[in-house]
Amino acid sequence: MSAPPTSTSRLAHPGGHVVSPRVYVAVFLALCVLTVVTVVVNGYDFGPFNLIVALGVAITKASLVVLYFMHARYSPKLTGVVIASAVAFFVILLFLILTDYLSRPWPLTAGG
Amino acid sequence: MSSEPAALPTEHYLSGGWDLKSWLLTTDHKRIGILYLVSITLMFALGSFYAALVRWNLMVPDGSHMSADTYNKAFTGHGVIMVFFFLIPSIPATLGNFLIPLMIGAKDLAFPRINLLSWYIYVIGGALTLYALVTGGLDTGWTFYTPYSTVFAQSKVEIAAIGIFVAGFSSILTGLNFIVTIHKMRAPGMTWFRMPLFVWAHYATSIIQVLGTPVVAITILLVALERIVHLGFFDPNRGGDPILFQHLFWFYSHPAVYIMILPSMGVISEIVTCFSRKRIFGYSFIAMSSLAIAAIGFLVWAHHMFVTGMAVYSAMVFSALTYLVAVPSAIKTFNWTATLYRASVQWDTPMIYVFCFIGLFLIGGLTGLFLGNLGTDVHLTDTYFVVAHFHYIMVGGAIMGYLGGLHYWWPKITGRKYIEAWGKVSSLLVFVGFNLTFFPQFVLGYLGMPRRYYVYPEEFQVLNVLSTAGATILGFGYVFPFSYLTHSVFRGRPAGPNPWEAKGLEWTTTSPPPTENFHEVPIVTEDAYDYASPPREAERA
Amino acid sequence: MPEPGAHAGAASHPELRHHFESLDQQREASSLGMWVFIAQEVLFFGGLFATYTVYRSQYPDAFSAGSHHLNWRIGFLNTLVLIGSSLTMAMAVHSAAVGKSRRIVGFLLATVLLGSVFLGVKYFEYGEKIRPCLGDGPYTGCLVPGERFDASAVHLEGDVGRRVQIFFSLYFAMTGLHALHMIVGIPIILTIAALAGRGAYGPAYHTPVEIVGLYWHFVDIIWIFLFPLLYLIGAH
Amino acid sequence: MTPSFPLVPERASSVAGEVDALFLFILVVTGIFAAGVWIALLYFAIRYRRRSPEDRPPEIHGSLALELTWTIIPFLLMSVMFVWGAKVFFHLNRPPDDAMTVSVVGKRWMWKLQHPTGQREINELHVPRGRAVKLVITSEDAIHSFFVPAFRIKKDAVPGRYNTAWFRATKAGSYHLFCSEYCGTEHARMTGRIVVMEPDEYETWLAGGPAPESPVAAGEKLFTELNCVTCHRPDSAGRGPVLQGLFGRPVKLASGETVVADEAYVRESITSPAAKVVAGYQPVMPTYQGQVSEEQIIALVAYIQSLQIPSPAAPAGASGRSR
Repeated sequence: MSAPPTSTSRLAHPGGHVVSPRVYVAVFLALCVLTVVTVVVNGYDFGPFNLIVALGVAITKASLVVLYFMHARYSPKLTGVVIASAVAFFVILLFLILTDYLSRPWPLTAGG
Repeated sequence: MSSEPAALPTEHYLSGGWDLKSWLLTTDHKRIGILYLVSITLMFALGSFYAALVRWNLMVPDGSHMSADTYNKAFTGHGVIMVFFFLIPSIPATLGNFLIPLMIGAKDLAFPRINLLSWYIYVIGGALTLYALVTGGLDTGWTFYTPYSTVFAQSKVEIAAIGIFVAGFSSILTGLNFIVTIHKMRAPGMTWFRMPLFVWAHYATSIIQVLGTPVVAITILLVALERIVHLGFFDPNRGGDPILFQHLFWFYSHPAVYIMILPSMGVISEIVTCFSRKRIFGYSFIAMSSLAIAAIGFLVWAHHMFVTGMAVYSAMVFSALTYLVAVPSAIKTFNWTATLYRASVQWDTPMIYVFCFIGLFLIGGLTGLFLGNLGTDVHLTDTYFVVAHFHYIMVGGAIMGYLGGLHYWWPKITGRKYIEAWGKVSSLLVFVGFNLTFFPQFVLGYLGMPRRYYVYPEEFQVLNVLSTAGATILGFGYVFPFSYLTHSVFRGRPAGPNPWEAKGLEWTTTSPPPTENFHEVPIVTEDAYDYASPPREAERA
Repeated sequence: MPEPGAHAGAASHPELRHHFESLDQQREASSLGMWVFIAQEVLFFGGLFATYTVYRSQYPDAFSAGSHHLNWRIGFLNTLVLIGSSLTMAMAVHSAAVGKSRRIVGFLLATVLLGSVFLGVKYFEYGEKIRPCLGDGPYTGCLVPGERFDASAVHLEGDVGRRVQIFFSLYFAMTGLHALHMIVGIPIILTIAALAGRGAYGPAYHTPVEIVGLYWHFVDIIWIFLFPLLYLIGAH
Repeated sequence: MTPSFPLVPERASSVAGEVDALFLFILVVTGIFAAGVWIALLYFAIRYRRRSPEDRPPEIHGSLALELTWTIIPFLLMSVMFVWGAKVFFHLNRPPDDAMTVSVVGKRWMWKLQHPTGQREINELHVPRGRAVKLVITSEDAIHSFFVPAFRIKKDAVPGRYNTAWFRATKAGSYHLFCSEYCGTEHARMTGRIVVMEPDEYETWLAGGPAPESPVAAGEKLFTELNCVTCHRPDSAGRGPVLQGLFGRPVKLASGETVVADEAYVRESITSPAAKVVAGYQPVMPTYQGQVSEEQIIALVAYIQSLQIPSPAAPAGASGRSR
């Protein structure tokens, strides 16, 4: 865990890591390409994998934004812990709800 | 105690003035703690008023004391106010706010202005909800179950829902502030495993507040949207599933129970060591069990839904996980008890509340095993057994801890002592009244009396009358502390910095503490609860 | 502006608040605070995403039909616009870190401009769906859930048609909350741009620029998920 | 005056004993634990009370062995509780095959019940002792919950869904029926009673009322009125699938999945035919959502269930006398 703040001495830039603008532009271009990919891929039918492919591309894009635009790659470990716990608790929410819906003996029915 | 201090210190956080501006624009965590204390006390009074209505009506089986509608609005008002506006902010926003910076040797919370903002948000949320309760009432129960709340309820659901949505952000921001403060503001030498267990408990609580509250916020917002602009999320007529609402609601609202009880457990850990004058038994187990409760607490929510027709296998997963969360709570209870072994136990008011807490929380926790159990829950769920169970946790646990903590740190907060004898009498009243109120409800529930009934079969009357009698005693038990604590603010004798000869940084500064908490930045060199070494002379002064 | 009771030492920066020991501590605290806030946002949108997942798993046909009624080209365009605004935001933070005040302002204003373009497009997208629902009817093509919802507009009848309402409810709730986050963000960015114009930020201290940057990127990420989940269900 | 009240609810179903045994087990185990902690707490608090202000108790940091003991023992005991509970829960959720089916519809604020032979009752249900009764529960409006304390059963009535519960009454008498899920103003008055009768008395009771129309017969009438038969012909020449012998069998869908044709499936096929189209057929059936009431759907389902023996010649109502 982090040391008490007063004993922290930062060797890097005082205001945090400085990333070259070239990296930003490269990430931007990658994001644009991936957006095109997600649209193009949608033109093909992979059956149940459609969603997985779409989400895979979206997760890749989100990771690029988090790591580079949001500097997570250059941030203290604690930042990673915060991101990981947020994602983990969302996965818990989703997964445990789905244990109900996917193991129900019958589908939801509309009626009234 | 040793020598009697003659007067309060000349300069402290309250000496700057009492004018309105000094309160409404303050960013001092201690003053904000007081603001919360006043607000939640008002809310508690209102919630108790609704409880009194409920108990009054249930004295007779035929509902002749009030109409069904009035009763439904009374129990809903009681639930909404007590859960969202009293229990959830109770310890964190008052004692936590006041003490966390003091305990870790910081000058303030990391974001003082956000701290003030969260109080204002709380007030706005509270005002909206009160407006709904006063101008038309709310009759959905605090759980807002769909489709009743979205389609059928004719009461002020929208405004109340928005009020609770708003108040949620107060809780989120408080949790956020605590997390950052505990990570980044600790004094030199205050390592993680030197932190008081009160701070650990609040760290765990904050995690739940930050990660759980937003889910209930969005869920309540969806209910409001469904009513106001007719979007459909849980409407069976459009293929929506009302059970999904329950999943989303309990994802937060079960962990919310731990938001209420964890801080109380932190308080107990502090008091039990001080009045045993002994290091706590199994420090790291208590600290880690707080985190375990916070984490596992998120995995158990559907034990509120075993009879909804959810999938059997899913129910089994949730039941198993529910049993898992009982383990860390058990660990804590055993460790507190073991701390008393060969201790030097002082029977002061805060310690009596600790005995109450352990005894009652034990009943609350153990009856949870009946409800987490798939076989017995079917019969017991939605009956008075559940009502008794969660009141043992929330009143017997959370409020006992809150009262204990309030008495323990009262000399620190106000600089003055209350009258000890009064404290003892009222703690006894609370204990007796509480048990008389809620123990009969276990029997009622087992016999099959459902919750939220304003009329009931006659054979349940005896137990209901007993319960109402207990509630009356409990009510008096609550009025007492209010009066003698208020009295002590004006007439109490000065307490001195450390009246209990306790350990912990908050006791090394003056009572009341100065605005910047410490005149010099403290440097921590010892573990928490190092009661083996006698207090330094300076601290006894 | 230091808070009351501040007793800043001689060496301290004017932006150092009284309860912090150093600018670094203050910056780390702010940054951690923003990340924790983002964690909270993840779960806030998480409730909606969970709702979405449950219903999509139950009603794939209704979701596909609803999605076909959204214009993916507009969504695609808006995605690029928003990614662009993230780039300009990242550049604004970079400019602050290397001490180019004027460029901070420029990049922040560019971010606001792109954000406004996004919202403008959204406005027309919403209008297209809401307009048929106004007035006295017959509400042909109305895609706002409720009594006026026109299931025939999505070429479906009966239950599947009515279930499309759940898709559109989620569409409005998710994109609406996303847009609301942008609407909240824009004035904050403008305020910071104004402060940057007065030279408030430099290499030593530019925490507010970083913080608002984190927020803006997060809003971008939400859209990165919303685009395929809402606009691209089933081959077009 | 010595007021008397029971401490244990009446036990009137076959599962009540099972539930109570489990309840007692948990009660004893938790009771022992609670008593242990209370006694230790009080004993320590009195035995080690502070005798002088200068008291300095010895340092005790903790004990790993103790921590492990009081982690593992509760864990094992709770595992037993969980497994036992899961077993009872399974039992509660598995109606026996020979059960008679009673349909239950919750409506604010009443219970509408119907016997397999067609008798309708409101807020009252007569059942024979010793016979398993399966309840198919749904709601017309908000969520309700069907709760019979003496039987130890409870199940929510959720709009748009069928939930099932079952019981086998063991003692003649009259027992409370409660709605235990809050459903609005008169929630507390949404109560009734279950009357358990000796089997022969039940037969008499059944015979007593005006000759009712059984759900199967009502369903058959509807089936004709709604012209279902034009597509769902007993021979395979119709536009829709053959229904004879369908119920309870797996059905292959156009999507490639296979589902069992149970109540929920048949119901869904009536209210939203396009959702699960049988392989080899076109989605041409219109929805009957809104055209048929909840009770009519139940009747239609009962009728389709009665079409068990596929015999193209016999008129379909012939096997409908099952009870």
